[in-house]
Amino acid sequence: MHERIVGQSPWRVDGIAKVTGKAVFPQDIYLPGMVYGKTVRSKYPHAKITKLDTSKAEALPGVLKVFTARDVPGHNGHGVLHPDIPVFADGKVTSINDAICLVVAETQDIAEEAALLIDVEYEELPAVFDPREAMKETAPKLRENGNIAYHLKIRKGDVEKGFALADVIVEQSFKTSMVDQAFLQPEAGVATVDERGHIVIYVATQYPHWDRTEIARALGVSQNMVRVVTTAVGGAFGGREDMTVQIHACLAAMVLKRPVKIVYDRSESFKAHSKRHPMYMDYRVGATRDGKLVALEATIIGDAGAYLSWSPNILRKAAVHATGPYYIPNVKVDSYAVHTNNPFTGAMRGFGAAQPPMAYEAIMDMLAEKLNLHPFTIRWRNAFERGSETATGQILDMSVGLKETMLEAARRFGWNVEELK
Amino acid sequence: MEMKKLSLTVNGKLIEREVPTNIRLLDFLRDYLHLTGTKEGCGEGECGACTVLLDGKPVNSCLVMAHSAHGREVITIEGIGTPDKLHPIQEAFLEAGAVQCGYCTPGMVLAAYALLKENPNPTREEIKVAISGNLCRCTGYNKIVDAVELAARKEGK
Amino acid sequence: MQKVDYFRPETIEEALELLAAGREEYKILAGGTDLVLHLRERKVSPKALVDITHISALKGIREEEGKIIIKAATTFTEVASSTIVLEKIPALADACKVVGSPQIRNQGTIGGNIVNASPAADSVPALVLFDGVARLTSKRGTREILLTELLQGVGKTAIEPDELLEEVILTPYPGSVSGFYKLGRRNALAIARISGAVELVFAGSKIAKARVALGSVAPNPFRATELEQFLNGREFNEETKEELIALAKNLVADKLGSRASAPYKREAIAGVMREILNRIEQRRGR
Amino acid sequence: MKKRGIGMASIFYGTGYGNGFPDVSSAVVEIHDDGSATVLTGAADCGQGSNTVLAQIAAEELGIPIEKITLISADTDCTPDAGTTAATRQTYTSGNAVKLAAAKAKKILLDFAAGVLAVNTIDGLDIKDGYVYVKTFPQKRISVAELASHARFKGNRLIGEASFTTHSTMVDPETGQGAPYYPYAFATQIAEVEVDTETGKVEVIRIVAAHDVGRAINKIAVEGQIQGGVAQGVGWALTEEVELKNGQIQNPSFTEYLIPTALDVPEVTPVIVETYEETGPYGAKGVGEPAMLPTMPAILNAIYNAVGVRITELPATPEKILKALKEKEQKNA
Repeated sequence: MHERIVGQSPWRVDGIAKVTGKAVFPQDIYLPGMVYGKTVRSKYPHAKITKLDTSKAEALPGVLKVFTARDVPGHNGHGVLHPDIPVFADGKVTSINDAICLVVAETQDIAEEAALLIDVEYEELPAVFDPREAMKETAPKLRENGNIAYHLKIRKGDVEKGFALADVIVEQSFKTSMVDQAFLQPEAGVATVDERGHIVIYVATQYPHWDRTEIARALGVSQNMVRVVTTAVGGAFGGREDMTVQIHACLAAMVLKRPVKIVYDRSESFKAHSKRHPMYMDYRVGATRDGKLVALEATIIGDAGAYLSWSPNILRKAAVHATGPYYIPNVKVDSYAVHTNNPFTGAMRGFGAAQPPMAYEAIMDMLAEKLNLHPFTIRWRNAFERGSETATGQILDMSVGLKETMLEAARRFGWNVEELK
Repeated sequence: MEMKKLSLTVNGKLIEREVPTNIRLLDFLRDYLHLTGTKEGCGEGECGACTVLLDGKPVNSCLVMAHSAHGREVITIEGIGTPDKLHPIQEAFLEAGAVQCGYCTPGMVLAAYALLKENPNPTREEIKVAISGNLCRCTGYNKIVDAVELAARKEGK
Repeated sequence: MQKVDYFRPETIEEALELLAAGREEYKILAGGTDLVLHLRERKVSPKALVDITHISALKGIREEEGKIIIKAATTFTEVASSTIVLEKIPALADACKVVGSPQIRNQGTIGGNIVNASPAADSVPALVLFDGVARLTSKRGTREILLTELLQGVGKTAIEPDELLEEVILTPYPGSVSGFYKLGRRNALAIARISGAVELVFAGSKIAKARVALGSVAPNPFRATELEQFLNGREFNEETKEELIALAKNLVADKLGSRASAPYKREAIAGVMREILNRIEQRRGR
Repeated sequence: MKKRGIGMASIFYGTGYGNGFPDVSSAVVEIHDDGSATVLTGAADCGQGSNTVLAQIAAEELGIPIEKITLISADTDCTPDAGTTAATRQTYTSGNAVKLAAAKAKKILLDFAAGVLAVNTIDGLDIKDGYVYVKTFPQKRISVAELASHARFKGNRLIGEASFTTHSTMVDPETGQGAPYYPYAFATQIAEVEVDTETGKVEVIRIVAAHDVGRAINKIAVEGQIQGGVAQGVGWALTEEVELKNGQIQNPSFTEYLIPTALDVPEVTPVIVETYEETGPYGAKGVGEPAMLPTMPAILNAIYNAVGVRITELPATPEKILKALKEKEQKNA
């Protein structure tokens, strides 16, 4: 290559700041007159709020205001696809982590003290925690049109004819766990009103421009009045796509005309951001004696939790990637995103394409064992190449380096790839 | 609020302040001295982002009461090197690609600094033990270990 | 953080004065690796903290007439690197080396590990192994009590609010070889799922004397006297090892009964015992 | 007893938002009259390194050193929308946008240079090491700084703006047919593990991770992404799980939610496979998400290879492994 800097490894442009501790994360910002916000969250996964009394907290010296749903001037909700996550719960909670209110006080200690004085009473509602249960007619309905938020079908060829051609068939169920992005820097933001009267927030986010849209919508102001400045971001992995502190801090700063800082502790961080979808995956795959895949049937059910976030896109991605990087002529996949009263799930590194490998890569090994083939061999014989057609009928007209990755990895383990092909 | 006089050395400078009795060393460094290179990642001594050297030894400043550091010597990341004059460990972190989001980096650098002071020629395994109290979610640690090895070589020269 | 006052005595006498005055309302602060966290979480709400880390008389390790005396505010790092400990009671060094992380080991103290009375306290099985005795001091006087009696359940001890744990006194068998191993869910920053410590005195190929202690299988670490009795006088060979492991499995099963962790721990103890015996074998060869 | 096993896993990963959704990044590049330049992009650098990679792309396109580039990112008052830092899309989508914007700014400079150097078309011109020169007659050259300053005083503004859209086609909801993502990335990882049959504990001994990234814009950064992804895969496979009870998280802390420490992540050998994606900036695709995908299944396959039990519910805890071993023993007996 004739390039000079592309392909090299110069020091990170933000590197010197980061190794010397100078890089600014939102929690590192201290503004004159700054006050502190503390969120109070639900105690129940599904309940009516029958009483919300903030008077004791507001009476505590040093408390400036307690913000609740009544204080949201614009749309009381946010979300990457559909704004169904309440800024503050309005009479009802759908998940245990729903924000009830935000206490703003002169110091973090006072805000925390006051948060303990918020008096909330609930009337519990029936809840459902397993997406397979939630799909049943008898399950408590979390949405008017049922709990199934999304269903995608993939239909290619004829799976029954495909299985009839198979010499071996493997059938197996799998379940992935709910996991957390666990980035090192807990959520934090500092909002202030600048000299122009514009609302400015310094925050670690994955998408400042969408945050601006959602902040403006919730605050009922025009987008040019909102400025989102991305500080150094302490890891994200999908966990900073849905917003956390942004609207709360901006609302408080707009009303109080003071800089407002919100910093989550680790426990609140776990509660506030999305999780990876646990998926139930039932697979059936057939292959011929020479290791060629002929049919795949899969049902994938993802737990969307209480709010939509990216669930349709994630279960779509799961379906599209359900076959693995292998050519299979006959495919039938049903993929569902289902609401429950669990914490909401959303983006995390891999975004729905991360769960199916647990199933399809186990099955490749299971088929190989039955056929007395090496794991490399069965993969090699079915691997996508340039020009291959995927289960959705897409022709891979781009660079397809799958086989090279197989060869390179296998060689480093000392496998005799020429024999194994 | 109960206040007490706290006197300690931070990055070689004697500091004397009246501060509340209920704050942690981490809070003192960040909120009072604005030495914000010391990060809070978990507040329970599990992640090491708040690592500082207390009398030369790495500790989690989120688990040390500020007044416990009275009369002692504290070194934070700001005391290791500056953008104009990087410490060889800091240079090595940049050269080896040991930095991604950077939130664990100050703690990692301090853990490495303490290790190399005691053991200028550590094995990879010894490096891993020395940074085992510092969680990193971005790098998978491999390049951090590379960086500490590189720093040992640089300093050894 | 909630409000709390703070005292920093520099002598044991000053500390005892404070404890006598504060009674239940004052709490001793040593390494702080648990207490500072509990304060933040409002699990405890003392009026004041009595920080004992500035009392130099509470630090250090010494050997006296075959006994090893460890002062309460000695850190895990100091214990793990002490020549006396490494040579005479390596099981304790093994244990202190795997506490939490380097940072926690630099902060946390032996005394703190005892008084927290956690079932999973890393150093306690090794302290119990060597017949650890705690020396408690108050303005009322001084008393000595076996650790196995001092520990009275999860988070419970026989220490009075005005008492200060001054030191722990260990009595290893002369010429013994010992080892400790902890099984955690990960290789650092791990809470012991199950742990054990064994001390053996060899007479030729035979085991002359044995002590065994286990952690994380009961409310507090304890001495497994059944296993000790079995080992006394046996040949130190594969057969003995396998029989010991089988007995240990039964013991763990008995202790845990129908607890959720029982099916796992009663099997996993095998790997733990095997690792300890391997360590002893390696040390014996030296 | 400790038993070793090896497991392999391959994956593909469709990068970008996909499904016909507007997957757009925009960027602005301005060349200053001393030959330095400013790049404006909405892309947030979450630690993966987009600020560095995008600066490298601008530097390459403009033929100036990276030190002469100031990259301003992710400030809504002054940077154009570049979409989410997600979907393994910033190197590809924003990389293309920056490259196009830089090319536009550069074209204005070259158009001006064509006049100054008296050449009849800019096709024969290029920029290297801070000089505009005639490719076939390199003695004929002029410094970018001199040229830019000249151009500025003649009223030229060396500003380029561009948007790039990653193409994809919606799938049919009834049949799933369509071309939902572009481009796809590919990877294979092989893991070696050691399983203690008495404690059920799994040590990951080593992992080789080969990734088709199209082209590595920044080699060390790509390796870092791969190694970091593997570490997250190790955690997912073995220890990580958000435990729920009636919708409540039981372990919201780093004490109980166990991510791998330096002593839990093995030595990871990253292997960069370069296939030069024609539609990517300098041939680049992405690597962020694919990096973690093969790790978990490779480890599970390695566990099976070591001890003959298949874990079908994550994570593969020592408890589950011992239980499966017991069941296997009873079945065989």
